[in-house]
Amino acid sequence: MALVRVKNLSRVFDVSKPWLNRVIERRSKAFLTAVSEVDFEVEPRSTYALVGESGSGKSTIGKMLVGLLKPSSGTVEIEGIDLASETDAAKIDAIRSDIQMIFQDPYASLNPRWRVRDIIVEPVASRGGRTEGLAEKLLEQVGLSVQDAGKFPHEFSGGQRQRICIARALASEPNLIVCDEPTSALDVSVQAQVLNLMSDLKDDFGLTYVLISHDLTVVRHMADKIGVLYLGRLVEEASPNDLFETPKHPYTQMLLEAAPQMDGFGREVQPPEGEIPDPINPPSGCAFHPRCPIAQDICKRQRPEMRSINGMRVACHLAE
Amino acid sequence: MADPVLSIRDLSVEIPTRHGIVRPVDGVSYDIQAGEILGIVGESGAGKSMAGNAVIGLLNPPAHISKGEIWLNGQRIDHLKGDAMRRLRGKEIGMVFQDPLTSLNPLLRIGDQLTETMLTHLPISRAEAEKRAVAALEEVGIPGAAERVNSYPHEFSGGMRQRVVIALALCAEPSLVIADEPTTALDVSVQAQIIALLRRLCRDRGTAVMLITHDMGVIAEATDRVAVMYAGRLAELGPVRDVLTHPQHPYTHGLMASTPLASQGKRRLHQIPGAMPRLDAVPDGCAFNPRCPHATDKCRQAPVPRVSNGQAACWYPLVDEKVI
Amino acid sequence: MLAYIIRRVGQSALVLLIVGLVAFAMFRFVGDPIDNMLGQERTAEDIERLRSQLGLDQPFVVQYYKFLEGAVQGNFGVSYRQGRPVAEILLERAPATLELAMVSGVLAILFGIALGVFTAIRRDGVLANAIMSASLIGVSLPTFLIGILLIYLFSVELGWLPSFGRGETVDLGGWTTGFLTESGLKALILPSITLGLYQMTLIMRLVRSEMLEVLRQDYIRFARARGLRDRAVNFRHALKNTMVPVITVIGLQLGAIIAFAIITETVFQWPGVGLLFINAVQFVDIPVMAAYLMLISVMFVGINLLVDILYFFIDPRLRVDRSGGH
Amino acid sequence: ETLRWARSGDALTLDPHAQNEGPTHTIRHQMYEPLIIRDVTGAFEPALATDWAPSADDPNVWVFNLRQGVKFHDGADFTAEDVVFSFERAKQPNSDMKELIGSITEVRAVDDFTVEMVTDGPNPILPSNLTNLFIMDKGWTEANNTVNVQDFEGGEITFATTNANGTGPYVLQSREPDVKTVMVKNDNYWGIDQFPMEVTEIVYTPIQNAATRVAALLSGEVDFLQDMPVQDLDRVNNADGLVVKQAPQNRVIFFGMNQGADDIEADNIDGANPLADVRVRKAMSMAINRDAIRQVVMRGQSQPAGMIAPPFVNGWTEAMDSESTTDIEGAKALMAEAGYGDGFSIRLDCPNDRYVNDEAICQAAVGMLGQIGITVNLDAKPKAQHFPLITDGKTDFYMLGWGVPTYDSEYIFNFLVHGRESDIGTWNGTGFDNDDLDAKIKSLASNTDLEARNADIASIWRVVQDEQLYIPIHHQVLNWGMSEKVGIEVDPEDQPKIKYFTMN
Amino acid sequence: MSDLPIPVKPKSRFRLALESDLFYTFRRSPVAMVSAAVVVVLVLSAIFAPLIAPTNPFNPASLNLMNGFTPPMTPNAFTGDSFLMGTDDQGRDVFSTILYGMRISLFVGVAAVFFAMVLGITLGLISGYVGGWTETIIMRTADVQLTFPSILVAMLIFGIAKGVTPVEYRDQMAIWVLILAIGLSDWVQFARVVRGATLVEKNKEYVQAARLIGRTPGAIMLRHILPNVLSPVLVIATISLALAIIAEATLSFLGVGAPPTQPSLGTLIRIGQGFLFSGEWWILLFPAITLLALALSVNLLGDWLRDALNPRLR
Ligand SMILES: Nc1ncnc2c1ncn2[C@@H]1O[C@H](COP(=O)(O)OP(=O)(O)OP(=O)(O)O)[C@@H](O)[C@H]1O
Ligand SMILES: Nc1ncnc2c1ncn2[C@@H]1O[C@H](COP(=O)(O)OP(=O)(O)OP(=O)(O)O)[C@@H](O)[C@H]1O
Ligand SMILES: [Mg+2]
Ligand SMILES: [Mg+2]
Repeated sequence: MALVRVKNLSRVFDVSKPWLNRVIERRSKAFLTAVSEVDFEVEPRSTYALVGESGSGKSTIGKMLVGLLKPSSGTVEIEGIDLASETDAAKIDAIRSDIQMIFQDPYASLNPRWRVRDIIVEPVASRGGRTEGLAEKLLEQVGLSVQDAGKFPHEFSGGQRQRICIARALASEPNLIVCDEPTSALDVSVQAQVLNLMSDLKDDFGLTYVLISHDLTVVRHMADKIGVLYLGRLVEEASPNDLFETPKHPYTQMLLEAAPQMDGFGREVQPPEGEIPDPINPPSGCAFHPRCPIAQDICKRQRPEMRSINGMRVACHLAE
Repeated sequence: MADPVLSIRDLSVEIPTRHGIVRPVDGVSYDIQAGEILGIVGESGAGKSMAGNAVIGLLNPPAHISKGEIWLNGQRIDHLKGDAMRRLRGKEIGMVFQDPLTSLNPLLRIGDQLTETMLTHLPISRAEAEKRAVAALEEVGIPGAAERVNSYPHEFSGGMRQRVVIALALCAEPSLVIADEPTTALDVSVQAQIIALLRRLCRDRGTAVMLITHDMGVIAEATDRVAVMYAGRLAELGPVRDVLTHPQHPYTHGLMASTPLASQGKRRLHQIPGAMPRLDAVPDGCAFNPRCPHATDKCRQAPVPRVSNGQAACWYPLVDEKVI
Repeated sequence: MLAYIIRRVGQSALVLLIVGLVAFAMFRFVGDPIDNMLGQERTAEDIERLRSQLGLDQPFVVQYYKFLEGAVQGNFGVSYRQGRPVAEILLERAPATLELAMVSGVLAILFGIALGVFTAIRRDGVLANAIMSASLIGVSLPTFLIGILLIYLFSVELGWLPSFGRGETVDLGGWTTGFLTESGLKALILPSITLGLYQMTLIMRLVRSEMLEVLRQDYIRFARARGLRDRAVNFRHALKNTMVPVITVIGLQLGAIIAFAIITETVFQWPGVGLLFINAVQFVDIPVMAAYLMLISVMFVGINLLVDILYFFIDPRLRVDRSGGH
Repeated sequence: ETLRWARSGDALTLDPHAQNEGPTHTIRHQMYEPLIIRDVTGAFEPALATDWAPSADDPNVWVFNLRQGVKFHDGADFTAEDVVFSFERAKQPNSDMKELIGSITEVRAVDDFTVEMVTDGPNPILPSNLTNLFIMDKGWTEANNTVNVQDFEGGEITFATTNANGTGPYVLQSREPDVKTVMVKNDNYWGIDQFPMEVTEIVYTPIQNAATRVAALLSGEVDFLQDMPVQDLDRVNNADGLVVKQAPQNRVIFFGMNQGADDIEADNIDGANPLADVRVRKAMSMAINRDAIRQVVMRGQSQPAGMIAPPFVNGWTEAMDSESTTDIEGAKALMAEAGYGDGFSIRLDCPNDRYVNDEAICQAAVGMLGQIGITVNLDAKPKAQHFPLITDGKTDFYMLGWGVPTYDSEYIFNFLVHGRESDIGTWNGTGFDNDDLDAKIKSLASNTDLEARNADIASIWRVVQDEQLYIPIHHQVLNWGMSEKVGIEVDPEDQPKIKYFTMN
Repeated sequence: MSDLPIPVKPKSRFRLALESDLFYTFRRSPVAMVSAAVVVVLVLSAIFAPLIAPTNPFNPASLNLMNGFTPPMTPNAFTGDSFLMGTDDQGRDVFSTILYGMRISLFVGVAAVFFAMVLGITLGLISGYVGGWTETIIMRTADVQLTFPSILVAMLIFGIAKGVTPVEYRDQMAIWVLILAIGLSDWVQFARVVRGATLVEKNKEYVQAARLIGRTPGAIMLRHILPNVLSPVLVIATISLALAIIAEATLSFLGVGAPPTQPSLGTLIRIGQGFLFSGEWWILLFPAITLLALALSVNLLGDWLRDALNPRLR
C-alpha cells in the first residue's frame, strides 16, 4: 500500500490587490494556482522526486504533504489518514511525528540562538519525550561528533548544518521525510556527502523520501520515481531510466535538452523558446502549448489528462 | 598567438581581518584571448568573484590587490586609480553580476540606464545613444525593444532582466566581459538561452569572456578553457575537454567524481572528505592536502608548483584518470 | 494611484477620528467642564441646566459626533485660562509656529540631506567623521540647552541677534508674518537653528545610513562596474533610491518639528502655539490642549499625505499594477 | 521715543473692572485713569478728579471735583456721568473691584464736573480705595455692548476685554494677549504739558522665562524690565548702559495656615489639626531662618518681616516687625509640648510665577521646617491655579504676598484677618474667625477718631501676632532694570506709569 | 541507556560572549570602550549615590540654606563649608544633587525604555507573526501614535494626569507619569522593528521546522523568534535610552517633570539656567555636562552597537 497518496491536490493563493484598488480599477479578484489537480502515490521505502523549474509548485506540494499548508482541494493521505480532515487528535499526532522535512537553506533552517543539542531534540522534547543522549546519538549517525552538541549553528559549515537538519528530522523516528532542495545550496563536493548520507539513512531506517529538486542529475541519482511539474501541474511521471531515456512530454524533453551536460563540450543546443508564463493567467488548455514545438489546436483548448503509456504517466495529447 | 586581451600575473588579493590576513586570491595567473571564453570554476568561497572584482577594480575595502599584475590589451591596469580605472570600466571591461533582480536600478528606466552608460564612454549624441539603446536591446533578444526602452526594471521577467544586464555590460563594446555566475539565479531553460547569447556575442564580436560559475555542466558546454580554483589558488588550468575528462589535480578529479552522472547509475557517489578550509586557516603546502588521498609530507610542506596552461598545481598529477 | 491616495486619505481620516476621540475624551472626562464653568456658587439646578445646555446628558456617540462637528467648524470651546475662543487663539498663534517650523524644516532638510550624502560618500574622511561625531553631540544635547547656549552666545555676549520674540511682524490679512521685516528675519535665526538642529541631525544620520545601505546594493556596484562617473552613481543612482525611505521619515520629522516647537518657543518666548500649549498644560486648560492636539494631527496628517503622494511619484514600482508577476 | 517694556506676565484682560490684579492694572493705567492716582512716591495725585474732600454737611459723603476739558481716546467728553456709570459698573457682581467700594451706597452727579459719593458710614480713607478704579466712557461702553463687566471666571469675552477707550496718556494700538501690546502717545492728553510724556510708543512684551527676560535686557532688546530676577542684578548693573533701580516694595510675603478646621486633609495626622495649636504655629515661625532667605534666596533683596504689614502701612510698628526670631531648639521644644515631638507632614501650596523667587522661598522653608520634624511636600504652581486655592479655602498651608494700595491696616484686616464671609475676609484662608475681632475690624471703616482707630488697629495686630495667624517672611524689595536713558524712579506698588518716564 | 555517548560540557554563554565578534569589535573600538566606561561609572555612581554623595540633597532638613551659591571648591563665606562642585540656590551640594538627580533620570529612562520595549516587542511579535486584522489594527495604532512626538504625548499625559489625580499624589505620581508618558511614546519603534524582523524570521525555515513539529504560535514566537529579533531591539533600546533621558530632562525643564525638591538632571538644568547670567555657572554647567556625558556615551554605545550588530557592515 502506498505510504503517501495525493489525490487531485490543488492549492490556490489569493493574490488580489486590496479591495479598494479592485473597485477603482474595476478588477476582479486574482488567484494564483500554485498546484493544480496533482495525483501521485509514494511507495514505502522509495524515493519520489518532484522536479520542475522555479515556481512550478514543488515547495507548495511539499508543504501540503507535511501539513504546513492546507490544500484548497484534493487530499493528502499519509498512511491512509488525511491530516486535513482527520479529527482524532491522537492519530494526527502520530502522523505528524511520522513526517519530517529538510529544507533548502541550511543557514536558515537552524535557529541561530539555540545550541545544536536543543535544536535536534526539539521534535521530541516538545512532545514531552525522553531526550537524554539523543542528540549525541543522532549526531554520530549523521557523521558529526558528540562534542558538536554543545555548539551553536554558526560554528558549522553548510554541509555540516544540513547534517544537523537531517539529525533533527530523524529525532522523532519518522517514516517520511520531505526534502525540499536539500543540496541546492551546497557545493558539489559537499552535495555528494549529503546525498550519500541520505541514501545510507534510507537503507538503515527504512525511510521514504519525497525529494524536491530542480537539479535533474540529483534527481536521476536519487529517485525511484520522478514527477515533472510545470506551472503547478504534473505533466509526466516515470522511473528515472524511462524518463531520461524516453521522455514523453515535450516539456520534459525540453528540460533535458536544455540542462547543461558535463560531457556536452561545445554542444550547440537550440535554446528553448520563451519563459514560464504568468501563473495567475496561465495559458488555456495545456499550459505548455505556447512554448511547445509540436503544439496543435487541441492543446490550446483542452487540458490533457494524465495517461499511462508504457508504465509512464504523461499529460500530453500528443505523446505516445 | 595574438596578445591576450587580459593577462593576470601572479595576482594576490588580501583582506586584513580579525583572524589575520585572508588571501582569497593567492598567486593566480591566467590569460584570456579575444573571442575566448575562460571558465573559472570552484566551490563557493574559492575566490572566483574576488578575482573578477580585482580585474575590474571593484574590490570592496579592506580587500586590495597585494601582489601581481593585471594587463588589459597590453596596458597594466592593477595600479590604476580613480578616474583612470573608471574609464576602463564599461568601456573596456563589461561586467555581469549574478542576480539580475538587484543589478538594475529600480527607479530608472532601462533606456536611461543604457544611454547614460553609452554617453559616459562614447562620443555620441543623446539621440544617437537612444538609437543605440534600442539596438542593444534587440541584440540581446528583447522583443519590442523600441517600446521596452521606456520600461522600468520591475516590468521585466528574470530572464529578460538578465538580458538587459548583458546589454548594459556590452553597450560600450568592451573587449572583455566578466560574467559572475550570470545564470545561477535562472531556470535551466533560461540559462540555456543566456549561455547561447553569451557564446554568440563572443563569437560575433570577438569579445573575451571570463565566465565564473560553479556549475561543471555550464563550464563544459560554454567555455573554451577552464581554470579550477581552490581556496584562493589555481588548482588547474587548461582546455576544458582535457581538464574535465582527464583531470590532473586530485581536487578536480574529486569534483568531477562527486557529481552524479547519468552514466554511473545509482552507485554511491565519490566523496571528497571534509570541506574547503576557511581562508583564514589554509593549511601549509598544498591547500588541498588534508582532503587529498595521495598527499605526502611534501604536499604538506613545500609550496605547490606553479600552474601553467594544461598543468595542475600538484606534485603528483594524476595521469590517465578518466572521469567522463 | 487613485486607490492609493484614497486609501491614504481614508487612513488619515481614521487617524483624525481617533485623535478626535482622545481630544473629546479629554474634554469629557478630564477637566470637569461643569466645575470649570460654574465655579463656587453653583446650584444643582445650574448644573442640570448646563448639563443639558452642553449636551452632556446625551449618549456618548452623539456627544462625540457633536464634538467632531464642532471641531470641523473650528469650534473648540473657550480657553479656561484666557477666556477666549480657542480657535481664535490658535489662529492668532499658528502663523508664528508655522513660520518657525517652515524655516527650521527647510534648514533641517537641506542641510540634513547635504551633510548626510557627504558623510556617506566620504565615509572614512576626516571631515565626515568630524561631522558625524558632532552630530552625535547634536542628538545628545537637549534642545533647550542648545537654545540657552545660543542666546548666551549670540544675544548676550555678542549682541548680534535678538534673544526672544518674533521681532516686528506684518499683518497680511490675519496672517502675521515675520518674513517681511529685518527684525523679523533676524529673530527667526536663533529659534530656527535651535529647532532645526536636532531634526537636521536626525535627517543627516538617516540619510547617511540609508545612503550607505543603498551604496551597498548590487545596482550601485553594477553602475560602478559600468564606469559611470562618481557623481552619477552617487546622486542619480544612490541618492534617488535613498530618498524613498528618507522621505517618509522626513514627513514624520516635519510633524515632530511642530511639536518640538514647544521647547524652542518656551526658551525664546516665541509667540506660537507651542507656548500656548505648555501654558495650557500647566493650567490644565483642556480646550486648548484638545484643540492643539487636533491642530497638530491635522498638520501632521496633511504633511504625511503629501509625503506619501510624493513617494508615489518617486518610486515607479508603486505606480504599476502589482498583482501579476513576482 | 519707543519704550520697549517687558515683564513676566501679561494683563489678564483690559476690562477695567474684571480683575483686581497688579500687572493687569499696570497696563490699564497707561490707557485708563482713575479719579486719583499715586505718584512715584506713593502720594496722592489728582487724575480725573482735581480735588476731593468729605462734604462739610454730611460725614457720609465725599465730594469730587472733576477735571474739565478731558476727552476720551475716541473724542467723547469726560463728564460726571461717566464717573457715575463707571462706579455703578464696578459694583456689578462680576466686578472684581466691588470689595474696594463696598462702603459706597450711591454715586451721584451734582453737575457735569462734580460727583458725590455716599458711603454707609463715615469713610475717612475712601480715596485710597479709588486709585485703581478706572473711569470708562458711558457712550462708548453702551455703543459697544459692554456695559456688563466681563465674566472672567466664566470664560466670557467682551469688546472691552480687547479694546480700551480711556482718558489716559496712551492709546491702545494693537494687542495680542501674552504676546505683545502696543500703545502710542495720546496727543490730546489733558496732562501732556504737565508730565514728561517723552515716550511716544510703548511696546509691552511678556517674557515668561527669567533667563530670556534678562537676556533681552542685556542684549538691548528691552529698555525697561519689571520682575528682574534677583540673581541677575549685578550682571545688569555692571552691563554698559543698564541700571537697576530698587526700592522697598509695598508688599509682604508670608505663609498662611488653616487653623480653623478640626482636621485638615493636607497633613498625615488623622482626626486632629496640628496647625490649630498655636504652639505649632509659633514653632513653625521660629524654624524659619529669615536671614538666610534674605542672604541666599533673595540676595539681600528683601527685609525680614515680623508682621504682615509693609512698613508703608498705617499700623506697622518696628517693634512688631522684628518679633520673628529663629530658634530651632525652642521650636522643637514647642513642638514637643504641643505633642508633635515626632513631627508631622503637610503639603505646602506655593505659587511659582508671582513673587520674587516664590518657589525658592518655599523650598527653603521646606528644609527649615524639616529641621523641626515637619515634612513638607511642596506643590508649586502658576498663580492662576494657586490663588483660587486660597480664595476657595482649599489649601491648608500656603504662601501669599500682600500689597496694601490703601496704605492702611484696615485693608489687610478686611481681606486677611476678618472671618471669611461673602464680601469680606475673602483672602483669609486660615479659618480664623473671631467675632469680637471682626466687629472691631468692621468698626474701623467708619471710625473718624484717628487716634482711637489707631489704637484699635494696634490691638487687632496684637491678636494677629499672638495667635501667629500668619508666618511673615519678608518685605520684598522692588527692582526695575532699565537702560540708562530711561529716567524713572521705582514705584513702591510696582505700578510704573509711563507718562512719568523721561528718555534721553 | 548505557550505549549512549556521554554529553560533553559545552562552552558557557559567558565564554562564548567573550569570544564573540561583538566583544572583539568592542575591544577594538576605543570609542565604545570609553563610552561604556563612562556609562558604567555614571550608572554605578547613580546606584550608589547614597554611599558616594557627601550629603543627601533629597532630605530638605539636612540642607543649610546659608551654604547657597557656594562656588566649587571655595569655602562658603558664612559657614566655611566647601563643596566639590559648589552649591545651588538652596544650599544643596551640586555634586550630591547630580548623583541623586541622575538616579531619577536613569530610573525614568530605563523604566520608560523597558516599558516601551515590553509593549513594543509583544505587539510587534504578535502583529508580525499573526498578521491579518490583528496586524492591521496594531500597526495602524502605531501610525497614529507616531503622529504624536514623544514630547507632546508626554505633556498630554502629564496634563491629563494632573487633571485627574488628587494633589497629594502628584509628587509620587510625577515620576510614574514620566515613565508612562515617555514609554508610551516610544513603543512604536520597537514594535515596528520587531514586526519587520519577525516577518523576516517567520519565513525562515527554522520556524517552519518548529511549526512542523506542532509547536504552538506562542512557543514559536517566544522561544524561536524572540531571541532572533533581539539584536536590533538592543540597538533601539540603547538609543531610546539616550532619548528617554533627554526627554525626561526636557519635560522637567518645561516644568512638567520631576519636582524641584527631588530634582532630576533636567530640573537641575532648569534651575541652573536661571543663574546663567549671574555668574553662578556651576549650577548649570555640571548637571549639563553630566547629562551630555550620559546621553552622549549612551548614544555612542548605541551607534557602535548598531554598526557592530549590522551583519552587512561586517
Ligand atoms: N504564500 C504564497 N502566496 C502567494 N503565492 C505563492 C505563495 N507561495 C507560493 N506562491 C506561488 O506559487 C507558485 C509556486 O510556488 P512554489 O514555491 O511551490 O514553487 P517552487 O516550485 O518551489 O519554486 P522554487 O524552485 O523557486 O522554490 C509560485 O508562482 C509562487 O509565486
Ligand atoms: N571582508 C572579508 N573579510 C574576510 N573574508 C572575506 C571578506 N570578503 C570576502 N571574504 C572571503 O573571500 C573569499 C572569496 O570570496 P568570493 O566571493 O570571491 O568567492 P566565490 O568563489 O565567488 O564564491 P561564490 O561562489 O559563493 O560566489 C570567501 O571565502 C569569503 O569568505
Ligand atoms: Mg521551492
Ligand atoms: Mg562569487
